[in-house]
Amino acid sequence: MNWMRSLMLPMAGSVHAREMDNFYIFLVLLTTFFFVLVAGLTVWSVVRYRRRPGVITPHITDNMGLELTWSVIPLLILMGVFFWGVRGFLGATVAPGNSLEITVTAKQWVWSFEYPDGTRTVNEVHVPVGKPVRFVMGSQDVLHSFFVPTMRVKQDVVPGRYTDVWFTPDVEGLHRVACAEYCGKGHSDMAAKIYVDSQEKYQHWLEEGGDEWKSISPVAFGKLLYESKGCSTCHTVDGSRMAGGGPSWKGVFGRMEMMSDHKQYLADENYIRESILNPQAKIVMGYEPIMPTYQGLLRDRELNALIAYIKSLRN
Amino acid sequence: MSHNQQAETAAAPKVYAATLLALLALTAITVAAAGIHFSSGSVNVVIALSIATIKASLVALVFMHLRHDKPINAIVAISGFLFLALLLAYCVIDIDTRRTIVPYTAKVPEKAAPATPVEADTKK
Amino acid sequence: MAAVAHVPAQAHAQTNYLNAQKGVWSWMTTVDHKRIGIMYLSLISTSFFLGGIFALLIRLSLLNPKHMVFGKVIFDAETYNRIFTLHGVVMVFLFIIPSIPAALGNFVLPLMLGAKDVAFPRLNLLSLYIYFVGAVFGIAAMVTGGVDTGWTFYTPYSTTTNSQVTLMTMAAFILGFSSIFTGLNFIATIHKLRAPGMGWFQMPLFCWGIYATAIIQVLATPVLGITLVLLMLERSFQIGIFDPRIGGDPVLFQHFFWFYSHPAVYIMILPGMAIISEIIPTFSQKTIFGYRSIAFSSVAIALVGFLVWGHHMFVSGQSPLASVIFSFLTFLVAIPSGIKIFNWLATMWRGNIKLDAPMLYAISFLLLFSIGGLTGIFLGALSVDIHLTDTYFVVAHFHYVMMGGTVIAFIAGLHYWWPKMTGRMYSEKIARVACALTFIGFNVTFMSQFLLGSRGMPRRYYNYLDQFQPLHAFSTYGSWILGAGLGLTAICLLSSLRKAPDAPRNPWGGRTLEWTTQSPPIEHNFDVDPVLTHGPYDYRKPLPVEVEA
Amino acid sequence: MSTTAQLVQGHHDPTLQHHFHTKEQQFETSKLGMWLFLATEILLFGGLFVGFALMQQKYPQAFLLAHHHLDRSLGALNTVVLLLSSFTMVMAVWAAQTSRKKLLVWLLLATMACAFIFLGVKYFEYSHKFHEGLLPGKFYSHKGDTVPNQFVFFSFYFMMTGLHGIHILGGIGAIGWLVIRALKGDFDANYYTPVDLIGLYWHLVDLIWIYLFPLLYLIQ
Repeated sequence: MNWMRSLMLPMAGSVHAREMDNFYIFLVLLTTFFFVLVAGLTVWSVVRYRRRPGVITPHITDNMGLELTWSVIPLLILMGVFFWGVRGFLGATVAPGNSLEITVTAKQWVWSFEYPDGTRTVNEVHVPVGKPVRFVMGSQDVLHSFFVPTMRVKQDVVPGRYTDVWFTPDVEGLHRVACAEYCGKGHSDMAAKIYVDSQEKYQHWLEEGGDEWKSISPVAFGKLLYESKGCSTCHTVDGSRMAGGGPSWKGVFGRMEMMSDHKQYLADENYIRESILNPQAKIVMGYEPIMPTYQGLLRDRELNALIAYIKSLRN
Repeated sequence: MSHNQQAETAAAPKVYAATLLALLALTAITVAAAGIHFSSGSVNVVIALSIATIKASLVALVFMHLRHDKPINAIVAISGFLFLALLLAYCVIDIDTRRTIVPYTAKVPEKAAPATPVEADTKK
Repeated sequence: MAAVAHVPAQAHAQTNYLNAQKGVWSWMTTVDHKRIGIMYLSLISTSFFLGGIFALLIRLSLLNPKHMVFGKVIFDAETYNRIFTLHGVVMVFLFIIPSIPAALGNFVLPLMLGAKDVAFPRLNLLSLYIYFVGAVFGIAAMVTGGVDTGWTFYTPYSTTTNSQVTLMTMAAFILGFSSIFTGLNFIATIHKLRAPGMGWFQMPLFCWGIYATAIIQVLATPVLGITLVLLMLERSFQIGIFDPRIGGDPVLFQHFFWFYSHPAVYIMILPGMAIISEIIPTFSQKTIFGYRSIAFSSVAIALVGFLVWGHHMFVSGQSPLASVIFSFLTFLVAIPSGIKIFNWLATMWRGNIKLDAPMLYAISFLLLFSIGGLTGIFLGALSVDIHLTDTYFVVAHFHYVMMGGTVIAFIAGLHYWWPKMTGRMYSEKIARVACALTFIGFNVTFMSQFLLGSRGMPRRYYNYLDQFQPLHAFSTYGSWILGAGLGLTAICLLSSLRKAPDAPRNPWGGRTLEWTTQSPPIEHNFDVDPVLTHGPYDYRKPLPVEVEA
Repeated sequence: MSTTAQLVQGHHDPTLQHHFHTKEQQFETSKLGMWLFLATEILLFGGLFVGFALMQQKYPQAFLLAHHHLDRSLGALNTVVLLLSSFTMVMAVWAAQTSRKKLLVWLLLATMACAFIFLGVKYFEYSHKFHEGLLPGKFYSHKGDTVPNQFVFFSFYFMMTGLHGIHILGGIGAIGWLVIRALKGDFDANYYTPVDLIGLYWHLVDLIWIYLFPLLYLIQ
């Protein structure tokens, strides 16, 4: 059945995912059987009993035994399916006590994560392989849904309360988080990456915050951050204006910007740094004050890289 | 109109008047009961709603003629209440059995939170 | 079926309900259920066309992840969100809920019961006008900027977005009353206006299906009405029930909403099943198998259908206990649908089957609805639903039920009763080609979406990962075939109106009462009030020759 | 069906519509239609009741404190007024059934009078709430609350009594129409369906108040 699995389902990243896959494949076979049964009987009847003139059909009104059979057998099968489903569901609902707990905050249209030690990330989270992880989730605005296809888990994130979801990843590498509850314009871009790392790599990441910045130029690193930190959901880099978003980064550096309080400022390094860390301080005329603060979410080298990237977009 | 109903029609005003008196008396009892403080507030709610239901049944059976009417009309009315009970019951089942997740102690990043100095590389 | 003493031969210059009175005014003030049915038919067909255009635009936009058509980006995300919302709202509230009951039901139900009209003819006309007013509100919401919440109006997005949510919920609220009055009218009609001799179990199964539908319309729609009022008030006055920022509970909205909208799924599918229960015996020339279990299963579906709404909410943050209960009940409601399918198969067995267009559509229904129903098992099973919900799998599933089920059944019924309604026979050849195109196009469009969903493509997405592109493109090509099939169906039916009336009273050899009156029927339906002597699907004797004429 | 034997052809009774066979069938059909409509009314109000119950469960303290702003004796007075009006209405139906045409008019007028008294008291209560800023949702401006979320109670208070009040207004209109027709002498033992149906509607409005009164005014 492996060909079926790889045709129909994404890679399975946990024991729970593989268990669900077995159930899923079972359901595919079960429903295929019934569909072939219904379709086969239909086609056979149509072919076998095509209209012949003058035939008077038998007057068969009912057959209690037959009708009970095709009520009770499906009922028994469905009860089996129900219990199988409940078993998997309960397993997916209650997280073990020794889980690594990561707080998730959903906001239009970024995921931010916070580790027990205070490390914060945006749209990117690293977890160690083989250890249960529990995400405790809250939303700052509307409904979102935390969907990790490779782990076969999904849970709505509801403003005003906390919900949670957990899994034990056992496949290292990149896994993706998608938002599965419609949340507005940026819904389909509200994606995060889960890196399942080996224990050593995970520890290293916790301490160093990753290595990619070492091997590439600040501008390239800034471009990477632009895509991974949620900047691209509101700012373009080609000069066009995103509806409901913020100013494009193209050509902004070194320009005099008119603010909503009718003062002008030069967009230099300090201005950009302030706009990222305290976005409500100065609002460019014609835009809404909707940007969330990145205070505490970016390391200084990341800020520097972003500024370098914005600089590179000068006209 | 059958003979039975005609005989009933003649006696109707007396039945209606008696029902009115009963309804007024029950209203007085509700108000009085609301003044008494029982050990638990829910006792008051149960009493108030039970009396209201008795009153409503009187109105439905006598004033709305359900006593003598075709059963289908009563079935229609009752199913209205039944499906309402269903909506309430399921909402209560859900809300009362939602797991309370211990809120994580860390603060959710607020919009425009007061600036806290951040180390160049957050290490703990 | 009916003991009609003498049936006069069909004359071409006869008066009928269409030509008995003339002029626009006579239509606008008519209380004739047949004319009201025809007016509903034209309004909902227009809505279907509009919703279909939105659907084609959605598919076109998803042809590739960059939304490029001829080198240009056709929609931005906000426009795309409005288009899929309007597709949903138009299809659900303006088309599919009124489609079979209000259009075909209005026309056929009294004829089948042997009645002169529905119980409350003026209320019937009123509900048509209410529908019209609701539609005007809906169109007003569309032209003043549209709505971007999805047709489900989930809070708190719907209470905070600045699109035309209030106007659109107002439209849905008004349309709800139209639906309530239609349902109320039909229940009273079925209870009190059956022809002499027609007991509950001599009633055609279409009437049972409409009856079950009407129960839901009457008992569920008011809750939607008050929910939408609460939503509007929450938006404009912040009353504090759904919006968490002021202490409300957004999941409560989902309970209120699905209390209506899940039973509404049965408002959509039950009349479809009811049509199939008419067509299969007629074209098999054989009595229906298991009349009572089909009749009771309709009512059972209607009632148990009220108990399962929480299966839309397994990952919404409702309690796990509630999810388990709802999952259990969901499997129970699957049983009556299964019973119907097997009963239809048993009806065809040893029948005398003719594959005219209505029967071809009925068989399409049987296959497509089976797929829709069987994939529902995946979604009812809790652990699998967690993975599949809010993905394209759900989109595919409900399109198989709603479109492969209800819409196909609606088209089947339209072909079946078209000669009765218009007095014209359409081209059988074109109808068959259209049916084949629709069937193929439908499967190409939506089969691919099952795969997209199970592989993890969430619904309501403007952008998607490149890996999903081939399947999306496949689905889009399918939508063009489907569009062509439906277009051809429209051409086939409408072009038949241009020729002279040629439909006999009973072109298919049906045994229910509507086939005993002329095509199209006279103003008061029957020359002589029919009196029933036996059940609705008795094919033991050949049809009297003069009726067949 | 009970009407099988009673196929009346070519009838002349102007109150019998063409698609019914008998008067009895027509009357029963109308009545069933009215009851179905009443069931939808129960569910329409019911949605508010369920919402009220759930929010009360969520904020019991706020609801308890908030309801002290309501005047219990005015609520009780209005209950009595509505019960009286129900009595005069059912007597009006009886008067129609027994062809007492003058009495019918007076009883209908008495019902209307009760309805106006009810609305008068309601107006008095409402203006008191407006004065104190006890208003629904964002208009709530009452000062000195010790428990938050009291505005939710008033949201429901105004929605429920408001919807009920709209139904009273509708009832007044309908009864007014009955008065006009009764003055023309349209109703007697042979034909009184409208009186009966509007009577049912009026009793339902009363019935809903029977629940509203303890829930809103008498919470403990």
